[in-house]
Amino acid sequence: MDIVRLERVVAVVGAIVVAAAALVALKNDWKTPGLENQVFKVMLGLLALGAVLALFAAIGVLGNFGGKA
Amino acid sequence: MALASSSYPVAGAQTHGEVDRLYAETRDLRLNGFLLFMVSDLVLFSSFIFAYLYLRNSGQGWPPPGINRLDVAFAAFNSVVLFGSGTTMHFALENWKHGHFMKYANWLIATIVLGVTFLGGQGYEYYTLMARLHHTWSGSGIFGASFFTLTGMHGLHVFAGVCFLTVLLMQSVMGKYTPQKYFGLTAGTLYWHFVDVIWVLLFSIFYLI
Amino acid sequence: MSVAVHGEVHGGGVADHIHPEPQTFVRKYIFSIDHKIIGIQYIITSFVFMGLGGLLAELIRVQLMHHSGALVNPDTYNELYSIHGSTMVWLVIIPLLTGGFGNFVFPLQIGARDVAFPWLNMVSFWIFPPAGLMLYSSFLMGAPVAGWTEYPPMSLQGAAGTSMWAAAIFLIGVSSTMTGINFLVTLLKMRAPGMTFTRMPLFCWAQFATAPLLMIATTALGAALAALFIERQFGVPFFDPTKGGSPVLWQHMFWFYSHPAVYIMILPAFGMISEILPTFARKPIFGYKMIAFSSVAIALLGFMVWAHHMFTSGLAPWLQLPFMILTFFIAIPTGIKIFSWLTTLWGGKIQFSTAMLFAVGFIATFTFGGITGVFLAAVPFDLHAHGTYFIVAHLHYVLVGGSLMAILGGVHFWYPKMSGRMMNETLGKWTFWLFFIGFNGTFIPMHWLGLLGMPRRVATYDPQFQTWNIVATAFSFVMTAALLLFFINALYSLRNGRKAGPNPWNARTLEWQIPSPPPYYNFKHVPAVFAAPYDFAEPLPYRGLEGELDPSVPAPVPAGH
Amino acid sequence: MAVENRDPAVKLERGFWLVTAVLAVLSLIAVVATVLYPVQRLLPEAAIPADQIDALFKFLVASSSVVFIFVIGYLLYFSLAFRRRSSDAPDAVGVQIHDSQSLEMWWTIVPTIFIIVLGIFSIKIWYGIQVQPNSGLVVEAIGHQWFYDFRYPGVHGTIPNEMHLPANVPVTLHTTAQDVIHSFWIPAIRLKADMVPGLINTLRFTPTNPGRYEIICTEFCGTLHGEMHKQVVVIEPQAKFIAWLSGWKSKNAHASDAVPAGGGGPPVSLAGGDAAAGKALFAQKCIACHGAATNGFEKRVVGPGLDKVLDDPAHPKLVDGNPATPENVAKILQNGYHGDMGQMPSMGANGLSAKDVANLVAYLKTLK
Repeated sequence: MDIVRLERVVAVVGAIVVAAAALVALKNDWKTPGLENQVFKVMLGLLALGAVLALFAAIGVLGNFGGKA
Repeated sequence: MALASSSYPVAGAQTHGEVDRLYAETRDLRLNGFLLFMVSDLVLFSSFIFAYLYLRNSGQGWPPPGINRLDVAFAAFNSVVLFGSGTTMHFALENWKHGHFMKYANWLIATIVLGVTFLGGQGYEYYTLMARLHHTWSGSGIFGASFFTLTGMHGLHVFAGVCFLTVLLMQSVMGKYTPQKYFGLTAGTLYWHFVDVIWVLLFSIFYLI
Repeated sequence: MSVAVHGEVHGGGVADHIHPEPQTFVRKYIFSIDHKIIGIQYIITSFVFMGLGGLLAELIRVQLMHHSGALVNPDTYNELYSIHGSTMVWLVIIPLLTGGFGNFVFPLQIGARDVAFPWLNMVSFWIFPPAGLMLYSSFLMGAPVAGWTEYPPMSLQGAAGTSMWAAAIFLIGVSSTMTGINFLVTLLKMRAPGMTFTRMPLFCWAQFATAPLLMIATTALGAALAALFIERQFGVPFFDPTKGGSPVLWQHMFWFYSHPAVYIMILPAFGMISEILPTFARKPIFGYKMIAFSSVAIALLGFMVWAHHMFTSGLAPWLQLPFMILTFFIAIPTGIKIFSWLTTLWGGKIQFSTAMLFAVGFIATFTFGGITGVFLAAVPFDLHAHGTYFIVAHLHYVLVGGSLMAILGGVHFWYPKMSGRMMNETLGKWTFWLFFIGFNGTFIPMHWLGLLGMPRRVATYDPQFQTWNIVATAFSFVMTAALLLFFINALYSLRNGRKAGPNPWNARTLEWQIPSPPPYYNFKHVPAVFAAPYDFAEPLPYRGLEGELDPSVPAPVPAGH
Repeated sequence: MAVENRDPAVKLERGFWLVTAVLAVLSLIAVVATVLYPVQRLLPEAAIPADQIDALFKFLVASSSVVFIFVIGYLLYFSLAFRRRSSDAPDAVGVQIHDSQSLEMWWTIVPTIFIIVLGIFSIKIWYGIQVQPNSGLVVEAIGHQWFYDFRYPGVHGTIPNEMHLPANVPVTLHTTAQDVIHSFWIPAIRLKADMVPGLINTLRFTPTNPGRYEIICTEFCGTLHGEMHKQVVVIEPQAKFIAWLSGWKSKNAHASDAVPAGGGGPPVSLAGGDAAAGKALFAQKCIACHGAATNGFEKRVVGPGLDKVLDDPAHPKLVDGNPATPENVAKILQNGYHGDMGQMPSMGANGLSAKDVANLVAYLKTLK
C-alpha cells in the first residue's frame, strides 16, 4: 500500500471516529447548563463538521482549486 | 508523570464556603474575559481570511500560475489528527469533572501527542511545499503570503496550545485543580477547541474550495 | 492572588473582593493595579503626547504660512503630519477616552471596587508609553511619511521608521484590545446590586458601546499592521501591486478598523457630555433610553460603513450605494443625541462652569462636524471633496471640536474627583473662550480651501490659498495658547487649588458620593442602587452609602495573604 | 412607567416661539441665499456633471444650514434663558422632565425622512454621473511621481503634463498609475479618481466651458506630492483641438516606444522577437488577466486563456474576429481591445514597448 493510499485510509477511518465521538459528546452535553458548555456545544458541532469535510476530502469528493483533487 | 493514585490532591484551606463563592464569581469573570479574548482572536484570523479571499478574487485567477495543487489527502489526514485531539481534550475534561484522574491524564497526554503530531505534519507540509515548488516566502506571491501567514499563525496557536496543555497537565499533577475548581482546564479546553475550529475554517478555504 | 472578604454578602459581582492596599511608592503609583491610578497614568501620559502632537501641529501650521513652505523641506513635513496624526489618534484621543477617563470614572459609577482584571489593566497601560516612545523613535530612522493611514505602495517604500510605526501601533492595538475585554467584562459582571442597565449612568453606556469596538476593530487593525510589517520586512506580498498584491486591500483592512475607531473616539465623549449637561442644568438628561440605545446603534452601524472612505479608490460602483446609505443613517442616532442634549438644557437652571462651557461648545462644534460628515457621505460630493482640506476640516471638527472639547470638559469636571482640588474657574473660562475661538478660526477656513482645490498632505500649495492659510495659522496660535493655559491651570491647581470636598458640583452619580480622591477600595460598603441617577429633585437613589464620608466608619480590611 | 407619570406638564413660553420664528426666518434666508448663490463664481463649472454635483452641494448646504441654525439658535437661547440667576436658591433645580415620546418620535422620523430624501437625491445624481456617455474621446491618464502622462487616440507615445480636450465632446478618461497611488482631480469638474497601480478607474464627463483648469493630485504620493498639479485646457472650436492633436501626431510620429490610446499607428515590427524575454514579460504583465500560459481559451480569468492562441482548432479566430495570426495578435496587443469579451488596454497603457510586443508574440508562438 503506498503512502498516499495509507493517508487516505487513516483519514477516512479517523474522520468517522472523530465525527462520531464529537457527536456523541455533543449529545451527552446537550442539556448541560453554563456559558462555557454552550460554547463547547457549538465547537463540538463544528468539529464534527470539520471531520466530515476531512472525510470528503480524503475520499476525493472535495478538493482544492475547483474540485479536482 | 502518572498520577500516583486516583485520589486528587486537595488544596488545604480553600474549602471554606465564602471562598467558594468568591471562586465562583472570579471564575465567572475569567470565563467571560477568556471568551472575549477568543472573539478578538477570531477577528484576527477573520481579517487575514478576508485578505486571502480578497486577493484570491482580485481577478488573477486561482491558483496563481506556477502553484501546484496542495496535497489534499495529506491535509485531510493531518486535519483528522487535529480534530481528533479536540475530542480527546473534551474527554479529558469530562473525566476530570467526574474525578477519573488517570483517564483524564491519559486523554490529556493523547491530546498533547496529537497536537505535536499535527505540528509535525504541518512542518512536513511546509517542507514539501517549499521543496517541491522551489518557492521562498516572497517568491511564492500572494498565494504563499496568504497560505503561510494564515497556517503559520494557526501553527503558532497550536504550539501555544500544546504549551498551555502541558502546563495544565503539570499543574493538575501538582494539585492546583479539584473536581470542583478547574477553571484553568476549562480555559485550556476552550482554547484547544478554538484552535480546532479555526482549522475547520482554514482547511475549508485552502484545501476544499 | 490575594483574596479577602469583608462585610455582608450583596450578590451581583465580586463586590467584596479587595486587594490589600499597596504600600510602596512603586506599587502604589508606578506599577499600580488600581483602576483610578491607572486612569490618571493614562491621562498624564496622553497629555504629554498631546504636547508633542500639538507641537508637530504648530510646526505644520507654520510651514503652511507660506505657499512654498516656510519651515522645512517636504520630506520632513511629511514626517511631521504623519506622526502628528498617529499621535493624536492612537496616543491621545483613544487612550484618554478609554484607558484614561474610562478607567477612572466608570468603575466608580457602577459601584465596583476595581475593573474585572486589575493586573491585565496594568499590563495594558504599561504597553502604551513604550509603544508611544517607539512611535517617536521612528524619527531617528526616518519616520513614516504617508499620513496616519499609511496607504501602500507609499508605505512599502517608506523609510525604516514605517516598520517601527507599524510595530508601535500594533502594540497600542494589543493594549486597546485588552482594555476593551476588561471593560466589557467589568460592565457586564461587576455592577453594584440594583445597578441594572437602565440605571447605569450614560458614560457607562458609552463605554459599554465602545468596549466591543476596542476589542474587535483594534484586532482587525492588528492584522492589517502585521501584514504591512511582514510585507515590509520579509517581502511577503499582500499589498504590492507588482507582486500580485492589492493596495486597495490595505484600505479595506485599515478602514474596517479605523471607521469604528472614530466612534471609539467620539462615543465616550458623548457619554461625558451626557454626564456634564444634566449636572449643571440641574435637570434629568432628556430621553435617557434613546441616548443609551443610540450609542449602541452608532457602534453597530460603525462596522458597516468603512468603505465610505474609499469612494474614489476604485470601489465597484454598486458597492458605493449601500455604504453611502448606511452612512447617512448614522446621522439619525447622532441627531437624536444632539436634540436630546438641547432639550436637556431647556427649562434648566444652567450653571456655566468651565466644564459646562466646554459641553455646550461641544454641541455647537460637533453639530457642525457631523453635518459636514453627512456631506461627505454623499458619493457625488465626496468625489469632489475627498482628499482635500475639506476632509482635514471635517475630521478636526469631530476630533478636536468633538472629542478633545469633551475631554477638556471632562478634565474640568472630574479633576476635583481625581486630585481633591478645584481647578481655577477664571483660567478655565479663558481656556474655553480662547480654545473655542482659536479652534473655529483655524479650521473653518479649511472648508473653503478644500472646496476650492487645496489637497491635503501637501508641503507646498498654490499661492491663491495663502491668505486663508495665514488666517488658520494665526488662529492656531490662539488654540495653542488656550491649551498652554489649560496645562498651567491643571498643574497650578494640583498644589494651590481650593479643596474640592467629595461633591463640588452637587452631582448625583456614585463617584461623587465618596471622598475626593477616592480611597483605594472605592466604597466602604458597595451601595445598592434603585433608580437612574438623574432625578435632581429626588433624594439620591442609593442605599448603604451612609458611612462613606464618615471617618469614624472603618475602612474595609483586606484579609492579608 | 412611573418616571413618565412624574413628569410635569410642559408649557413652552412666549420667548421660545419668538426665537423659533426668528430662526425660521433666518433659515429661510439661508436657504434662499444658498440656492441663489452662484457657485461657479468661486469655482467654474467646466463640465457636465459639475452642475449636478453643485446642485447636490446646494441641497446639502441649504438643508443642513436649517438644522445648524436651529441647533445653534436654540443652544444659545436655552443657555441664556435658562442660566442660573443670582436670585435662584443654591439648590434650585430645573424642570424635572425625563422624556417625551412624541417629541422623540418626531425627531427620529423627521431626520429619517430627510435622510431618505437626501439618499434619493444623491442616488439620482450618482446615477447621472455613472451613465455619462461612453462614446466620444477616449483618453488615458497615467500618474507618475510627480507628473501626469496622457495618451490620445492616434498619437504615439505620451503627452506629458498638459491635457487638452475639445468642448462639448464626451470624454472617457481611464486613469491608472505607474508607481504609487495618485489621484486625478479637476476641481472645476468636481470629479476625482484615485490612480491605483494595477487598476483602471474611469471618469466620464463632457467639458462645456473653454478655459484652463487645474488637475490636482489629492492622494499622497511622495516628496513632491504638493507640486503635482498640472492643467487641462478645454478648447472651443473642435478644429483647434484637432490641430493640437495632429501637432502631437507628427511630433511623436517617430516615437516608437509606445502607441496611443484607443489604437492607431503603424503595425509594430515582429522581427527579432525573443521568446524567452516574452515569457518573462508574460508572467509579469499578462497572467494577471489571462491566467497561466497553460490555460486554454475557456479558462477565463479576466480575459481568455492564451494557451495555443495561434493554433487552437476550436478558436481559429481571435476575439476581435480576425484570423489568429501573429500579426493580428500583435494588433490587439498594440491597440488594445474593446468588445464582447471585455476590455484590454493598449500597449501604451500596459507600459509595453514595440520590442516587448514582438517578444510577447514570439513567446505566444511557442505555445503551440
